Amino acid sequence: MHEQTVQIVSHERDAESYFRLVLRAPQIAPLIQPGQFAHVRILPLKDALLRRPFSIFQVAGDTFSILYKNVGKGTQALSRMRAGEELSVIAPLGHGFTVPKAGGETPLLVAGGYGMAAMFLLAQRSTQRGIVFVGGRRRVDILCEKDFAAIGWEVRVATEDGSHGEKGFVTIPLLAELKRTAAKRKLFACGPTPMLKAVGKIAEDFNMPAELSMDEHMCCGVGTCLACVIKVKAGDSWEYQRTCTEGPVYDSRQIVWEGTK
Amino acid sequence: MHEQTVQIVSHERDAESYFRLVLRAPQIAPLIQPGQFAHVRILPLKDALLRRPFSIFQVAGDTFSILYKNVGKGTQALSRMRAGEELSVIAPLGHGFTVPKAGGETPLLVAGGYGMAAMFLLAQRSTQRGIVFVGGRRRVDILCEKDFAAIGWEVRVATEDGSHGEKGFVTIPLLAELKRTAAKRKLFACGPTPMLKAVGKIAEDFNMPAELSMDEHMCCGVGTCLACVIKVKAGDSWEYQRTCTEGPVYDSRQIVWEGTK
Amino acid sequence: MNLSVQIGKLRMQNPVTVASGTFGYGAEYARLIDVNQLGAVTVKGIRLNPVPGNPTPRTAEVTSGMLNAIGLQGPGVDGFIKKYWPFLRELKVPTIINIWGTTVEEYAEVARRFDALGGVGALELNVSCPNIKEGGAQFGTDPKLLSQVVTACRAATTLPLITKMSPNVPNIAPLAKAAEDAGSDALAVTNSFPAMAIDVNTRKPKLANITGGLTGPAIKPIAVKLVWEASKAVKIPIIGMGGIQNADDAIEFLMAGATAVAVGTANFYEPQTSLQVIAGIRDFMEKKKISDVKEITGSFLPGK
Amino acid sequence: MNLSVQIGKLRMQNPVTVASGTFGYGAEYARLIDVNQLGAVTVKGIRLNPVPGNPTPRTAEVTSGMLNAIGLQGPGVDGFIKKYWPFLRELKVPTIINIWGTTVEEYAEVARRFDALGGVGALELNVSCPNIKEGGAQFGTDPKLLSQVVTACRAATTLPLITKMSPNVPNIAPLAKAAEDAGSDALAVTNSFPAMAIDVNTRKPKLANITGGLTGPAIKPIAVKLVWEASKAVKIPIIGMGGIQNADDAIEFLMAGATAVAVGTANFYEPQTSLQVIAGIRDFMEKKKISDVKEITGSFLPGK
Ligand SMILES: Cc1cc2nc3c(=O)[nH]c(=O)nc-3n(C[C@H](O)[C@H](O)[C@H](O)COP(=O)(O)OP(=O)(O)OC[C@H]3O[C@@H](n4cnc5c(N)ncnc54)[C@H](O)[C@@H]3O)c2cc1C
Ligand SMILES: Cc1cc2nc3c(=O)[nH]c(=O)nc-3n(C[C@H](O)[C@H](O)[C@H](O)COP(=O)(O)OP(=O)(O)OC[C@H]3O[C@@H](n4cnc5c(N)ncnc54)[C@H](O)[C@@H]3O)c2cc1C
Ligand SMILES: Cc1cc2nc3c(=O)[nH]c(=O)nc-3n(C[C@H](O)[C@H](O)[C@H](O)COP(=O)(O)O)c2cc1C
Ligand SMILES: Cc1cc2nc3c(=O)[nH]c(=O)nc-3n(C[C@H](O)[C@H](O)[C@H](O)COP(=O)(O)O)c2cc1C
Ligand code: FES
Ligand code: FES
Repeated sequence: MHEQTVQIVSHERDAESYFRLVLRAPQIAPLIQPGQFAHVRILPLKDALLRRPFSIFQVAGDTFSILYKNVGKGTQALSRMRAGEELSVIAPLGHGFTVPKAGGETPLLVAGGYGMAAMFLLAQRSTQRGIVFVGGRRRVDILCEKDFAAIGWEVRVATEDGSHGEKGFVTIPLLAELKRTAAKRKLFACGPTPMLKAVGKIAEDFNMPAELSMDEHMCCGVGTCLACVIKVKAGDSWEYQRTCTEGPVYDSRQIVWEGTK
Repeated sequence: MHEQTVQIVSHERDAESYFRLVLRAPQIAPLIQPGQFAHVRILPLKDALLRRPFSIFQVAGDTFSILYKNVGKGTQALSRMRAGEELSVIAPLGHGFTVPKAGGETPLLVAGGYGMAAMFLLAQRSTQRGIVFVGGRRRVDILCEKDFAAIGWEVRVATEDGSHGEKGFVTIPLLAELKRTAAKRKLFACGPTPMLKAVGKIAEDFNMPAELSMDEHMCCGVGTCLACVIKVKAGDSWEYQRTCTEGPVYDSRQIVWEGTK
Repeated sequence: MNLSVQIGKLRMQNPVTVASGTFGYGAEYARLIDVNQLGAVTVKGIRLNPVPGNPTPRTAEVTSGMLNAIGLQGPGVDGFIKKYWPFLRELKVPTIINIWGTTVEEYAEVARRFDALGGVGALELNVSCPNIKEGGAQFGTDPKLLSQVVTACRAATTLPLITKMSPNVPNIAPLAKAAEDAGSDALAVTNSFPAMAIDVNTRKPKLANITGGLTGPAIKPIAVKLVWEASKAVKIPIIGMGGIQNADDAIEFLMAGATAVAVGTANFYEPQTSLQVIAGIRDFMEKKKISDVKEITGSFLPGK
Repeated sequence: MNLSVQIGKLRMQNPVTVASGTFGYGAEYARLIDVNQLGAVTVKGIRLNPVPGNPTPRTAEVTSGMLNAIGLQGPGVDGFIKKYWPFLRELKVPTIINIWGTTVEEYAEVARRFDALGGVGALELNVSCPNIKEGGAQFGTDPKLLSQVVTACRAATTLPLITKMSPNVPNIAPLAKAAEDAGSDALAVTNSFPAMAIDVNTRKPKLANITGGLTGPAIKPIAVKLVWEASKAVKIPIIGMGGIQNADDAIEFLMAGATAVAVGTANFYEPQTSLQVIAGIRDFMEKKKISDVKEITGSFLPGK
């Protein structure tokens, strides 16, 4: 974990309100594990003070990139920044995914919307190929199809409006695949909480392992403020754990869903 | 008086920390009188909310310009803005100078630092030529010499460090000139309060008229908040008047100096 | 779509007024906005006699807000009636007159004078100005004194009475209740927060008065909470204010329990704010299919 | 140049600590900054037993600040000693432990336990947390209750006691005095301000707890004024806090009467802040030729 003032190397629109931002961060890039995130201070924001967390999307040499959606004032201000401008970044943060190894379970990656960003590095670092299931509301919300294809992964798509791939939630193609076989397979998911909950349920139903990257609002990102907690099983009871530190990735069996959005 | 969102037509550094900013403001430009000011909202400032007042420096066609010094967070943010970007402006505001007429008193303009900005339009609109006395700490603080020369006004300079013109305060060349003759002459001054006070004193000593443009911190700029008041004689007593509305220009005999900075 | 609201007998065509002291006496901003589109105009605080106010600097900019210690400069009742009432009387929208005094009797006398004037929309009792030695905040922080002021004014006028509450109390409920019980028709929540700033280079306070009132977006979350707490304590309507910059801010106050809102500090940097807020509330109602603005009042969902 | 200050028996090598609840238990930020350069480390509030804290969302961003309603999640005294004390004990700088309880007896018991532990720098009595039903702000707004808490803790420990004051009182002086008279060695001014925010689209509060504490630059002018008022009321030193982002902010608190300062919310967005503040105070002293930081305390010029 380092705090670094980093320069924007490139900044491109991906599709509609999605952007790809590449940052030069020589101290940070080598340390990154799939599923970890960067906590970004968007300096042009002045009356909004907090950092914003983004999954680390890709790593290349001394750079890393994020893939983000413009959803509010922080991402809006970020989207106006240009190559050469600076951000402050604390990264890599959090406890990421267990990288699948050749010969182990086949990874099935499930992503919704910007959740896709957390998946690419996992697929890339995995020595065992698998399938990526990706869902979104419309065609534009389906990200990175080409990127996954380029590293030899199969991609299955579902959109809520049916404009691309199957019509409906991403769990539809996933369930279809699992009905074929769930044996020696493992789920990895990142996306909105209802999707994660659905994936957790599927893992339970098929009695298969799943790692979920949880999306809670964060404040410090490093474990001091206790803002980002979720309920995690502890013996017969539960305890609050910090998704920024103990998470964001959890074994789905650990999670107490009651009380999540 | 209008509120208008205006575009920056050009923005150039004048000398060191001084900048010239030209704004296209077709509704406002035709209304401007010398000594009036524009109340500017610098939109990139987000946690600093108030407008900043600047004298109107020049008027040309549907544009007007200001000449400002980078002294704090507002002017700093302003100095980073580029042509094409927008500001919100309320102008023209305040009660300006009485424009000298041919055959009337000879105008002697006295300016300190950015106070020079308020003087150019006065000189330009005056049908009676006169002399401009300009003071500053160093050579770079002496603004607009060429602009005044271009409209045929004589400029006398004093710098505190002696790097340009006479060494000392601007009142030195002014006093020298008045000792020659003060008859049928009138002073017009804009600059820091101590300078205005000194000019007021000189006017009293020489029993000559003077109009002073007062520099008080402003908030609304239009007379509602009562932030910008100075003590002005009223019968045997005094009253607070709003420099943004009744001022910023006052006959020096009206001003009660006690309590000013 | 109905935007009108009632503050006691006072009908406002929409729930948006301006905060006392941030809109002069109405005429100043009339050159920049159509004042007749407001729900009401609220003017700067008036006491019986003229008040010179504090020395300068009277305002200072702070992070997302400002400090002021104007010291309630004002023309007194007679001066107001002579200089500003002719303009206000002709407006299509009602005028709320903010009044104060240094004694209970003075409050009542000022109320009586404005009652006699005729045509006034409502009186707002400023019992919470942090910038004057006497007659300021102490009336607004002690339920007994507050009750005396409101009772005396109630006896002096049949005009709607709005009591303007002080923000820095551990619990606003007993004070809100005291004002209601003494006959106040509405509450205004909230006045500015006692605060100060020092210029570390000169070591001088940024206000000549040393302390002043903090206003602007910085205080909004505290003000919203005070409105919510007050609205639970009383049945009378509340005019919410504190840092409103746009329609969402205003709607937040309405949802917290306010019946109307006032735009304050924002007038200084963006004189169009109050009209933008009205337009934005209308848009919100259209989008959310709300036919009466009163449905928004208190509509936030405290349960999860 | 002397930057060290005394808070009762506690010597701090410089006047800068961190605010309780914004620095975890010290270890978390130790990976980003050299914690041993601080004047002291102040840890998150601890009561006798473990506390789960509130449901989420627990924080919300607001203009120039944030709201929090963490609900004092914590490991209890034993959990703290087991999990966090081994790290803190080894630091070269002292630890200030922020403690609370729901009864006077619990405060005293927690104080006794930490007294027995040995090696603790000071205890900070949190009598002003707005986010818990019991044991929170009411101890901090009633001089009698405050006096009882401080008296009981005073009897339980010889460690320096710092009483952390509540901000939303009409007058902080009597409370400050009550804490001093009951044996407090210092005051911490101020805790967060009760506040709330509503998401107008969902109509839900932005915090699960509905209300929370406002902190950050937004509150600085109110906090500076509270420090000034408290410093006039008592002789014991004050640790000033509320919105400190840089050295100028910290110096403003010192000039207003604080002997030390704490960096709070700023840690979250800029973990280097506290060290930058220390460096900036040093620069300021050099520039202004001040040889002892204590000369800055209370040095503002209230007269014009
Ligand atoms: C571990 C983690 C990884 C993430 N990875 C990505 C990613 O790769 N790409 C991407 O586009 N987004 C990602 N997000 C979500 C991203 O952090 C939010 O979209 C972003 O903070 C919104 O900021 P804003 O200022 O634009 O929105 P606003 O709504 O204006 O933000 C207001 C506040 O709410 C917080 N907030 C709002 N939405 C979210 C959210 N969904 N999650 C957490 N905090 C939120 C903001 O951080 C801020 O504090 C991730 C979130 C988490 C927790
Ligand atoms: C009628 C009038 C005409 C002016 N004309 C010019 C001009 O032509 N050129 C020019 O460079 N400057 C002019 N000034 C001064 C200019 O307004 C300030 O330099 C500017 O407001 C500083 O803003 P800042 O944010 O950079 O400084 P900061 O110090 O960060 O400002 C903080 C606050 O103090 C106020 N403030 C600071 N200095 C002054 C000042 N000297 N006068 C008034 N308010 C101040 C700001 O408006 C702001 O509210 C004029 C001032 C007045 C009152
Ligand atoms: C410059 C200024 C002057 C004020 N004068 C008065 C006043 O005369 N009477 C009063 O009751 N409130 C006065 N107030 C308080 C406002 O009416 C309002 O309660 C406060 O500003 C909070 O709203 P805001 O944050 O939107 O400004 C004044 C506020 C400011 C900023
Ligand atoms: C997330 C968070 C948690 C806090 N927890 C505590 C606490 O446990 N005990 C306490 O006395 N104060 C607590 N505080 C208050 C701070 O210590 C401090 O008084 C307040 O944040 C003001 O300083 P700031 O504006 O610099 O943050 C907390 C503040 C925040 C933001
Ligand atoms: S975001 Fe602060 S503890 Fe996780
Ligand atoms: S600046 Fe508001 S009255 Fe002059």
